[in-house]
Amino acid sequence: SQEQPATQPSPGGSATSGTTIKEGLKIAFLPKQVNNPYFDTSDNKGGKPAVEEFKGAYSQTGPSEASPSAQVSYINTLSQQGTDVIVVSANDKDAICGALTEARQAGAKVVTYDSDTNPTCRDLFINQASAEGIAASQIKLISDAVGPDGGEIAILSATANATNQNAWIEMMKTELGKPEYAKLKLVTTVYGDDDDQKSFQEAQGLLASYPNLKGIISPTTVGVAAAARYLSGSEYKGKVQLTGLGTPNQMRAYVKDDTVKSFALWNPADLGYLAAYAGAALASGLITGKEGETFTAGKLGEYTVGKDGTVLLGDPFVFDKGNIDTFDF
Amino acid sequence: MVVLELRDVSKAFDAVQALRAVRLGLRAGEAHGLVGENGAGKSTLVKILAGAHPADEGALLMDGRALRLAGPADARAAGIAVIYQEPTLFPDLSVAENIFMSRQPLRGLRRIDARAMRARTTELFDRLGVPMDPDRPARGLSIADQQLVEIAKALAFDARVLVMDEPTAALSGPEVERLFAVVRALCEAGSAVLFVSHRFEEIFALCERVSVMRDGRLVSTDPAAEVTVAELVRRMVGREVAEMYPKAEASKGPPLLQVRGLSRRGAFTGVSLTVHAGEIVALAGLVGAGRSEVARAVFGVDRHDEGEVLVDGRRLRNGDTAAAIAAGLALVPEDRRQQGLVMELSVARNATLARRWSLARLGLLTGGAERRAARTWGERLRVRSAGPDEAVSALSGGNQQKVVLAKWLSTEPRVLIVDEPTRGIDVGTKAEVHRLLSELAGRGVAVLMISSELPEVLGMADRVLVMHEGRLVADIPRALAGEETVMLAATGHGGAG
Amino acid sequence: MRGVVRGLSSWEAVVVIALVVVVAVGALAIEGVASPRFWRFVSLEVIPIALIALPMTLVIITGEIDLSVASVLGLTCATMGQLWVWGVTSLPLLIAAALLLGALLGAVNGLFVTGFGLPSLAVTIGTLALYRGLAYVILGDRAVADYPPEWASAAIAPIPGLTIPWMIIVVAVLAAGFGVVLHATPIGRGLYAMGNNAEAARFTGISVRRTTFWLFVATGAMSALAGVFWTLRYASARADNGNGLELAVIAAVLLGGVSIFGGRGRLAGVLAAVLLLGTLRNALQLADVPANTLTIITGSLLIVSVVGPNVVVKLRARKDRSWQRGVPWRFSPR
Amino acid sequence: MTTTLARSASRRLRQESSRLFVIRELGIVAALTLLVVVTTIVNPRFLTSQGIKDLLLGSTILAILAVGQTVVVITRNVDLSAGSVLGLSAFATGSLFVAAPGLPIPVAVVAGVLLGAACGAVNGGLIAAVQVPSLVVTLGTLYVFRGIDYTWASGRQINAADMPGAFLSMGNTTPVMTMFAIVVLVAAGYYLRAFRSGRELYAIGSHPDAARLAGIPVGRRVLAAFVVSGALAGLAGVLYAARFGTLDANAGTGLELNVVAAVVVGGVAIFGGSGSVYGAAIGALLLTTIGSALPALGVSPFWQRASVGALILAAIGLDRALAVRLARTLRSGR
Ligand SMILES: Nc1ncnc2c1ncn2[C@@H]1O[C@H](COP(=O)(O)OP(=O)(O)OP(=O)(O)O)[C@@H](O)[C@H]1O
Ligand SMILES: Nc1ncnc2c1ncn2[C@@H]1O[C@H](COP(=O)(O)OP(=O)(O)OP(=O)(O)O)[C@@H](O)[C@H]1O
Ligand SMILES: [Mg+2]
Ligand SMILES: [Mg+2]
Repeated sequence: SQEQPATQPSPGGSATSGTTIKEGLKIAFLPKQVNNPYFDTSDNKGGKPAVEEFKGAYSQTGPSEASPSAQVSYINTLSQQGTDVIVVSANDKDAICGALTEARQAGAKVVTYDSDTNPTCRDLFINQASAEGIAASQIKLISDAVGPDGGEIAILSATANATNQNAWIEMMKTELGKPEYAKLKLVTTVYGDDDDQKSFQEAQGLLASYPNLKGIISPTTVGVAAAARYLSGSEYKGKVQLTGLGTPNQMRAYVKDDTVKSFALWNPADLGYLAAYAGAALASGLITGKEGETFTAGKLGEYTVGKDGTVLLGDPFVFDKGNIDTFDF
Repeated sequence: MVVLELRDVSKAFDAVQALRAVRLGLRAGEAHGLVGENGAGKSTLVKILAGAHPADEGALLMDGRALRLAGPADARAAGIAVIYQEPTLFPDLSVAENIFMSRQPLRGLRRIDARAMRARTTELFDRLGVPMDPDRPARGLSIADQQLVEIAKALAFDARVLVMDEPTAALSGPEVERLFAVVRALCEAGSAVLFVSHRFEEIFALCERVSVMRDGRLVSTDPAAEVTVAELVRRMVGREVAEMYPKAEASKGPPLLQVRGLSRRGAFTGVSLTVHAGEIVALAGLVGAGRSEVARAVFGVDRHDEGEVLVDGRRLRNGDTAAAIAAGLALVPEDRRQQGLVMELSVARNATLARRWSLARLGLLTGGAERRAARTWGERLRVRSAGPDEAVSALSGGNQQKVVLAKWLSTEPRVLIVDEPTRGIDVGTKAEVHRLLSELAGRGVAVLMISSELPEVLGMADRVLVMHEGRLVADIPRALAGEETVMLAATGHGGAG
Repeated sequence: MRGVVRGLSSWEAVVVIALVVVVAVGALAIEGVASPRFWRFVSLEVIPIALIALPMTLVIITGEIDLSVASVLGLTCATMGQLWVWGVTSLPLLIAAALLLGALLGAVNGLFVTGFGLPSLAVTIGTLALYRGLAYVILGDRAVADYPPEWASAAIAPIPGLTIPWMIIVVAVLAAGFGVVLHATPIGRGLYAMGNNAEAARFTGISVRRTTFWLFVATGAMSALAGVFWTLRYASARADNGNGLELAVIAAVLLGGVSIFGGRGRLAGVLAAVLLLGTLRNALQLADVPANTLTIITGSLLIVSVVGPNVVVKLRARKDRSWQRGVPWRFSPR
Repeated sequence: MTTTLARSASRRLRQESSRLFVIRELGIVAALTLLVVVTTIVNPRFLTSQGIKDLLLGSTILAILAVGQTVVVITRNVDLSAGSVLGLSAFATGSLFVAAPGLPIPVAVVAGVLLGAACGAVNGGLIAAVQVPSLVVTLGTLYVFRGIDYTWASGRQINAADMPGAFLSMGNTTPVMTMFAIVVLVAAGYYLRAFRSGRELYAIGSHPDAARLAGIPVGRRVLAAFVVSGALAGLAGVLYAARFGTLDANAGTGLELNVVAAVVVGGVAIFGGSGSVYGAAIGALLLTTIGSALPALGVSPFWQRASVGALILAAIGLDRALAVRLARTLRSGR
């Protein structure tokens, strides 16, 4: 739009209820950090095709370091540019709220994906998998890997402040409370800061400090890859089990050399794809983000808005030796 | 025959024309003296010979062949050794390495032969007759010791041409004697020597020929035998210089500076002295006797371990320079580059730094006020500079010294301590400084003068205190003070306690 | 003549001109730069950097450096958060506590540097890690964000009738204060003297240690103030607040023409540089320049800021005086 | 008489200073041993063959970087771009293998080293030719090189699967990796001690202007120092790729501060002129050991960063204490 974005609400802004997605919507993806393969997949391999399908204008922008303040600056820019939909993965639940609110006042629709903000600051959250779902699958995978005798397990997380990570870890703790996991004992949680080297050293530290460690859960793509690499090069290979959330390309080598029996992940591309459609639906006034509303997300089919504006992508997918070669992301 | 020759060499620094068409020839086996006012261009000439400055015009000839000096390395390669006016040592490296840097003796595979290096260093200092630990880092050497290392450095490679820019400025009698002995030996061996100094007795003691510089021109060159000091001075300054040491008898007032049993570990012990208003007290002694250290401690730059300092009866806080200044104390330090001046700042800033508080109006300080204050004193001391905004680093050594004097005299101190006040200062200014000192004394200022120049000491002082290895060994009234009495005390033999 | 040379080679002038050019070109070429909102966002972004850059300028002019500022900011945020959790709900009290803490942290830096005579670069690399670490000790993985929303809106509230946040006025006043102290008082003269030759400064009755110590205290306090603003603006206290901000600040100070070796530089240049960096970044973001390119541009600007002046000087000076250019680091006190 | 006094003094001094040298290096070694012993007592598995292997592997890269940094710091300069150079070279190595899977490992190593050297040449060239402060230039290139890295990688990631197994296993076998570090260390150490150009680096750092007057080709030497530092960072990048297998544009971000910390902790004077690569290497080993000892000691992850900071301060404090003792002995006579 050529007119002052500050003053003029953008086309999608006014929620005139239609039946089809408007053309030419400006949809911008704002990941936690550019240069991150995970978001490269979700945005450029998922969001972009989606936006092209409904003839919108796709763009991906964002800071090169994953900090809330940097993200705020980009939100401001996007809202000035009169973007119709901002699809953002929050570096901080609250820190970017102010900026998002200003952006929405300026007429933008805000969809969060991968990592949510306060429900009050966005229209929709596309949840890659419910915390329950992830926690359940992670615990199940490690329990199967460790075997019936159970034993000590530890968690290798991302940054200490990562909203989603902490939510999942809480859920895993409740999950462990179930009788069938009585033999599993969570001894500690350490943080690899989503930094490869740090995660690597933390994994190393875990094994040094917990002689009886039987398994590690690393619900972050960086962490699980680092841990796998450490295990596969160490004497603990095969003795200490590992699972987590990882991408097939990163984990292929370690699944094949039996360092890792199985791990889980949703398809990031689908996540981006769904987020794009949800945003478009909002901007076209097809939905407003109220619970119970439904919309169609291209090839993924029909989705329903859950409570406090959450849309669930589905349960995480489990990769193992059998199926891993059929994936490439 | 002429080894090294300058043909119509000119050099300008922006506005300042430092050298104007200088012609000079240095002969093998001959020591050539070079004198001139501060800022006459001596050091510039030296630096051109050293390859540190390129000449704007003119040519250098070695053995009649043109000599290109792209940098100091070329000069060294051509066999020119230089002692700069200001010591240039590497504080972190050992004395030995300082002397042999990038000329270290080598063994197989071009590796450094440390043992040989150490041996040759010890040998050099034995030649100079001073003890020095080859392995000691240069950091912490007194100016004098630094100067000695510089000399050793120049002697280390038997140069065809040895250029010395005021090498003796920091040295006292005995060291100078030994230096000269060594230089004469070099001349015997056929080297050519250029010797820059402000001390005529040294010039005449060492040199066969003397050249005089003035305003960047080389005005004359004569055999030393055929000129008199008076004549040289006239050519340098362009006028007759008044009475050299005009210390007027001043009425002795109440004691202004009292030092009682002052001690500082490793430097001096039990120093007690009193300086009265209107009195000039000289603090004599061999280099390294601890005089500067005493001055520093009195002024509060160093903390003292024992004793006390009183100005006008009031006790000074240990190690509090600001308090000392407030009490009316001023110290003109011995090392102008490191201690006296902030090289990168302008003449005005430097000259007013010590009294910036009194110059401020309502706590605000303007450049205008600084310039005005600086000008008055600059003119009084005849500082030669492009103006108050010129950086002091651009001034000649002597002119820098004048700025330091201006800086402290402008605070109108009641007690003035001057450490080597005329080091590297030309006769004209020297007389001016001496007149200033006695004038101050006349106005009731108490002056404590540290000096390594006996004539100065004897000429100026009402009393001469002598230090030897960190102790006050003698207190000699003017009447009894003479070359022998002072030297004897200074070398630690008797002397009236 | 010399005056002319100095004038032409004065880097502050270049930075100011660059700023003007960027603004002008931006306003013409990039949609939105002209809009008031743009300047609101720019000012919100530069406020913390400016706050820290003020004392940092003085510190660097005296030949020292403080790399721990961002960690001080982080630790301040963490402490405010924890206090809030413990039920300290009075904003003035929180701010007072924050500033006090900042001064204290600065004092620790100052003590190590002046008391034990350690190089500030080394010391503040240590406290950079230490203070950030303490922030994690305090908050761990928690983020304290349940402050009253009106605090945030108060912090970023615009000047009535404008879009510019009122905090800019605070910054301006503080800047004026620092500027006068640095350029028009005996203290300022002392700072330049210290930066060029600490020993000569001591011989002139400037108590180098005390001055340095208080400079570090001031830096700590100002970093804390920036921390307060940070906490309020983002309404979120986290251990990693402001991570890496120290490089941004130092980059601005150096780009402003302050010599990293001390003794040279003016506050005006630094402020201009802070604005220049902020404006450029936001304008280029509006022009959809990717973050990676922005990184490269920031770096290049920094290099230009030191190469530029020297080239200018070199072009002017027909005579070679390089041999006597100032010694890079002044003798460290050992 | 003066003579005899001074002579005895000097003899005292010589013994004193040599003893101090020993202590100086020993101080760090002591700290290291203490840490290892305590940790092992608390947690015996810390020193299992696996534990030792982890320590050595972990410290190799930092040690190599520290050696390069030392060569630069000795000349009174600093290279803050080391981390970015490492990142660039690591990603380059990875891409090389992706492009030419069959590539022999030595070729990859050489390529990485050359790339690093090129980056070093850029730093050194600017610093030597235009005579600008290295801290500013390398802070600039820190951004620039990283930015180039980002742009090149543009979100791509290179995984273990993309690199030959032999290469990866090289990165995880102690003898090979440690061999790299030791060869680099000994070579650099001997060169700095026993060759003229090596000593000239110390001279330059000790008093640049004097070095110029002494006819030392300051520019060329500094340039060389930066090329060396760059090349070693390049080598470190290759080893990083081999060890960590997963490569994106963020490899080695923020590493520069660790490296400088290691150098400082290792007793290398940040103002140039003194210090040894051995000290720096031990410093690197110490920092890495801290890094893996703290988890092994069961120190809460939130306390680790703080502990690192505290230990850095302690280390430079100790070093300072020894330096003071040396100075005192020096003040007594020639
Ligand atoms: N680097 C420089 N930049 C600018 N001007 C300079 C520089 N060096 C010297 N000058 C000027 O050149 C003139 C000659 O200086 P020089 O140092 O040669 O005098 P000098 O004869 O050595 O005096 P002194 O006896 O005090 O050492 C002086 O006016 C001085 O200000
Ligand atoms: N900066 C310094 N650091 C360490 N020791 C020093 C220093 N300056 C002087 N010394 C030592 O302290 C003693 C006294 O030196 P000082 O310079 O005070 O003697 P001085 O009588 O003033 O000689 P000078 O004629 O050089 O002023 C000497 O042994 C000297 O080596
Ligand atoms: Mg001279
Ligand atoms: Mg002295």
